[in-house]
Amino acid sequence: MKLGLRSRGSRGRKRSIALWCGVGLFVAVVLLSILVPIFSAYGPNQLVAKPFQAPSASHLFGTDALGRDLFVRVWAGGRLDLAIAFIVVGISFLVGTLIGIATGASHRRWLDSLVMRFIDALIAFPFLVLILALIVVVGRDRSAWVLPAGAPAIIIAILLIDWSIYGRLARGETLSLRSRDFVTAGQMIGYPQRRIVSRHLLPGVMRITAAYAVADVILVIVATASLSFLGAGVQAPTAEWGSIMYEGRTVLANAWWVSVIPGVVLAFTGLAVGLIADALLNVER
Amino acid sequence: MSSLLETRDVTVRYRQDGPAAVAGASARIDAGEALGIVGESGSGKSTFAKVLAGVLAPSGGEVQVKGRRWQEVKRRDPIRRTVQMIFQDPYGALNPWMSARETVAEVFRFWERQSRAQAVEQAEALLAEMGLSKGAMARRPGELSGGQCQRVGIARALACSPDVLIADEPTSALDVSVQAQILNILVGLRETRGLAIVLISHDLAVVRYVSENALVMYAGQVVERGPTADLLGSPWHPYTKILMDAIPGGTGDLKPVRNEIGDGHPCCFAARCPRLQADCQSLSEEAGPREGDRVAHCMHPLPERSEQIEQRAQ
Amino acid sequence: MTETLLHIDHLAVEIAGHRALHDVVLDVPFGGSVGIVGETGSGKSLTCRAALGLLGSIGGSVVAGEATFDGMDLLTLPERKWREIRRYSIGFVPQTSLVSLDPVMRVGGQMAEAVRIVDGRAEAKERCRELLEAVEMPRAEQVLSSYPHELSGGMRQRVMIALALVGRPKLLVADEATTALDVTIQRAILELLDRLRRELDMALVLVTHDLSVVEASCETMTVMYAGATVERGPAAEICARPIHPYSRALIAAQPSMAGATTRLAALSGAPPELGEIPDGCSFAPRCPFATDVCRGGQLSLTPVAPGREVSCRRLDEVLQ
Amino acid sequence: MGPSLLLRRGLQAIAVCAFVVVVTFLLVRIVPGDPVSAISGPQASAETREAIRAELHLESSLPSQFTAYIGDLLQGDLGHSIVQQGKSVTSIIGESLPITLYVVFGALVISAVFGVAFGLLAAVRGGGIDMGTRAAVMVFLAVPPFFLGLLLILLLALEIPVFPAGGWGEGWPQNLEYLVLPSIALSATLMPLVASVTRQAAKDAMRQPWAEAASARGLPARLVVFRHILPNCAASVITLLGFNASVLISGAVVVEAVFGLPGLGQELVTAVTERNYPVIQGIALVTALIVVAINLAADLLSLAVDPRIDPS
Repeated sequence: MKLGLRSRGSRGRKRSIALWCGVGLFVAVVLLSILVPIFSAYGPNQLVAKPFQAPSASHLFGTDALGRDLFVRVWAGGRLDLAIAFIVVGISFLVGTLIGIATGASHRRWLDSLVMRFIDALIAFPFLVLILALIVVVGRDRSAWVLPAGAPAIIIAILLIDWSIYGRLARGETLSLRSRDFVTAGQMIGYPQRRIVSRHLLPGVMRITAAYAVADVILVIVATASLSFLGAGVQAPTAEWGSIMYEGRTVLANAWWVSVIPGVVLAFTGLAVGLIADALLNVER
Repeated sequence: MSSLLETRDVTVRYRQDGPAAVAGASARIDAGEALGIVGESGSGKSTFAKVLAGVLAPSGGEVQVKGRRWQEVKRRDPIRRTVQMIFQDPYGALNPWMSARETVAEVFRFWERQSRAQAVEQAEALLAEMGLSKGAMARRPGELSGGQCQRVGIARALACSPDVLIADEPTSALDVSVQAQILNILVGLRETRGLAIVLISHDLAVVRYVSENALVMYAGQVVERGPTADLLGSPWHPYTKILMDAIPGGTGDLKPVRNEIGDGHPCCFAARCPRLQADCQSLSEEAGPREGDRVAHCMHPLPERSEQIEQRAQ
Repeated sequence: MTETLLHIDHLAVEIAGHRALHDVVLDVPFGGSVGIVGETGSGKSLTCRAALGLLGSIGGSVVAGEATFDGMDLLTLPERKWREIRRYSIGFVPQTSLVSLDPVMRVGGQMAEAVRIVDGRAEAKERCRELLEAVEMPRAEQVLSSYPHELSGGMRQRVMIALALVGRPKLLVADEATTALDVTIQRAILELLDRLRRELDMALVLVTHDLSVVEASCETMTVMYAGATVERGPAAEICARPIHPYSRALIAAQPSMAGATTRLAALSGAPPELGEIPDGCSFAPRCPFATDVCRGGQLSLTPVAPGREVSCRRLDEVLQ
Repeated sequence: MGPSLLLRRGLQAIAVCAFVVVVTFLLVRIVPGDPVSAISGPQASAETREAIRAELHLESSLPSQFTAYIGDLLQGDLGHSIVQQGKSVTSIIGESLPITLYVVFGALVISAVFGVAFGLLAAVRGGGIDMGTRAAVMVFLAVPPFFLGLLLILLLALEIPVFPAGGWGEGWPQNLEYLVLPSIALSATLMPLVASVTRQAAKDAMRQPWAEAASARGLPARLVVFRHILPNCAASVITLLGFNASVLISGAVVVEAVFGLPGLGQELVTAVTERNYPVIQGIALVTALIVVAINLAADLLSLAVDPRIDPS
């Protein structure tokens, strides 16, 4: 029996309010990250005032140990963090979804279990440990394209692990969709495997992996920041949320804002992304 | 004369050394024929339907469609179009991300190589024939009622212009009034298109309404077969009789019992049969009464014609 | 009226502001058996919920009408009293019986838990065994130490019936108790319910979409459509000679074992969904007899014969 | 009958272990160009380069390198540190591992207890508590453990000095004090996940017909929640905890850096800055094996709490 049309509607409305709050917040973070470094009077590495000034009208987020403006540094850091996150998430999403759906839909069981055990092995490594090890291998001083020193190593290292989560998700969803009658119906009509995968399985699988991709943005940012915090990430003096927090660590008692403000910005970004992902996952469920 | 769809001694095991879901079932469907397959849950009727439909390869036995073995038919072979299926769960049978119109049009685009506009036009005509409104055609399964989804499923099958439609419990998830609509569509399709129909159902009355021939399955075996009217008019196999007596309003003079028999009894119904006797041990493949198309696999068939059915028929 | 155990009169229920039930009429005599018949969305399950005070959890509330149980006004009961009623007075076998046992707790644990609340700690085990015997459960001991998924559908149904009997209720409500079962098991369960009703002197309400079940096992019946009672009376009479156009359509839509030479008389359209129930007669949009008189205004059940009532504006035309 | 589920899980775990060994082995050898200069850096002395070469058996072919690596592994020999006068990796790990495990265990207990409590409360009470829990879950998921660590130091060590800001090694029970804040900081990654999974599982359970049937039988709400809803959430929570073992160990690396705990994480970070490859390799291997073991344990445990999974 179908119950509660209105209640379904009001839940839907609440969900879309949450969705738009998330989208608004996220767009704000992205815009600030893009615009602030372009339009501000000074660069993120420029010494502009006395060290350790508390947040004020002239320096919204205060200044750090070297007298650099933290407002500019935080948003410049955001630009780098978001760029890394978008690159990693984009590639992981594509590669992982494709591999997952291909192994899940494949009739070769050995291929499926080989790929799955490999993914299990990758996931078994505490990701930070593996990334740290990989960074040593890749070489953390490398810079490439517009990316500053350290960033390429982070991207490659996180990518090597991150795709596997999408792969696992996509495979699981493929397996569950595959057993549904509409796939059987497609087989009976005579659709080739390729068409069944692309037209009938992919939309459903993408819904799951795309929702995870949104949430993954924040996970990648946190991982990037953690690496920088450990000193294995982006190299000084490049601004990055983790590295800024790391720099403020020793002066916590006197200049709390150096560490706390980037952390709060990070938390807000996470909230935005969480709201979006939550709303996406709950659609039509 | 070659039949449209034919199976011989089909056996299906889901696991290599597991129990047989279907054990040595044979069936034959001729053009324009309607065959009902009756049984309770676990009787193997749905599995058997999948074998007939060519989506499940049997572990043993032979399935032929128009004289060709199903196992040899490739995915894109046009002979696939011959056999189509409609399913029990009207929602699960449709791609949840495609509208009714797209679902049906996709078939035309694929098989007839039609342009999008042409395919949509044909799909709409077919859906309208199934009684779907214009508004409903644009909706996705989640926004349609169960009956509407089932109509879309039928339209999708018809888009292949099949010769046989296999309907696996097509109405058991639907209300009585909607069930009547769907059953009428199926009966109508036989008349207008000469479609053969295989109807799988646990509901004897539904099978009686749609099909002139019927199989009764128990534990993966066909225990009785014959023209539906004769078979239900005077069942030979005790299991068929029990099924009929269990229908509300029936007298229930024959009831399943619990016989302590060992494994490997040749009769699949021995454990519950009220007429079990010692010589049932010698039940062979060919045992049981026969009369034209009618066969029951039983050593002690019921000879009496059920009077009660006669009365209700009036 | 002392012989009436459960009396529901013109009950109306709203769910989240939408009219879900209106004009539900139901009388269950002591020890009697009543069938409620209707299709999906007709409000039969909702009527059960109302009788058990379970509307709150789905956001529903009674907005009009009256309901009494054994002379007690049900509509003003506090939650604590409701719990007592559910425990001792009305046994409920839910629609989803096959999945209505906690999957991670043994059957014995679940039964003992219910028994202890009613009878106290002592000899709970003994009482459980007794109850399983009452529902003709084979190998009771083994069932008690099983998990629900290890039991067959028919066995789970018997356990649910046993659980409903724990408080020695005066009324047993079985909501689609046999729908998911095979015919042979359905038959056995129906016979069991009938025997229990007679032996325990308990009234039975059988909710189902299957007319033939009611015809075979109930004394009286109520036909529901879109949240309202449209016809009620002795079960055999209604099945043999339905009056309301919907009852007629329902019976005509059922394929018969005798085999029909003509097409089934299929109603066009589908029942209205919650929130889209039209004013006036809910059946009017699908009714072959409907005229403008039927759309709008208040409808009520009209007696047409002793013990038989029909809710229809065009009774005269329909009766011809 | 196929192999039993237990056996299959065991075999899978062994397969994963084998992959892990191969991956750690290949880690250093997939470097483009000369692995020795990649590890040691261009300015390293000839002795260092020679030490690395010998340590990794680089002079022989890849297959024989692998057999040598496996042979060492089977004898419990993880190689020797390139710095620290060639101290054995086994002993480095042996000293630091317990500290990491204490923190991880503390975080596990905190997350499980509070996460389940909050999740259950949110599901059962609903309304404002539910909204609050969900918002808190989202925010906390975005708070990296090192940031929470910093906040905890700021608030509970500097502003209100309840706990030490960091340190280790005065013996028990003083060490306990040093573990409190790191454990809390680390639990911040897991607790929101536990809370949200519990909440979801409890909500699903409450929607199940059996939960309503229990109420319809007149069972008190408290009994339904604790005897039925809670046990039904157990399997989901255990699966989640197993699944996140690697997240927890990753978090521990960072938290140790914040609080200056001499655990595996610290050793790893030091090794990374020194490009001390044998140590990195050893730690990667050991932590991965721990994760596999925890996963296996979680699998077996969920078999025990959910009778529906047939172990055969």
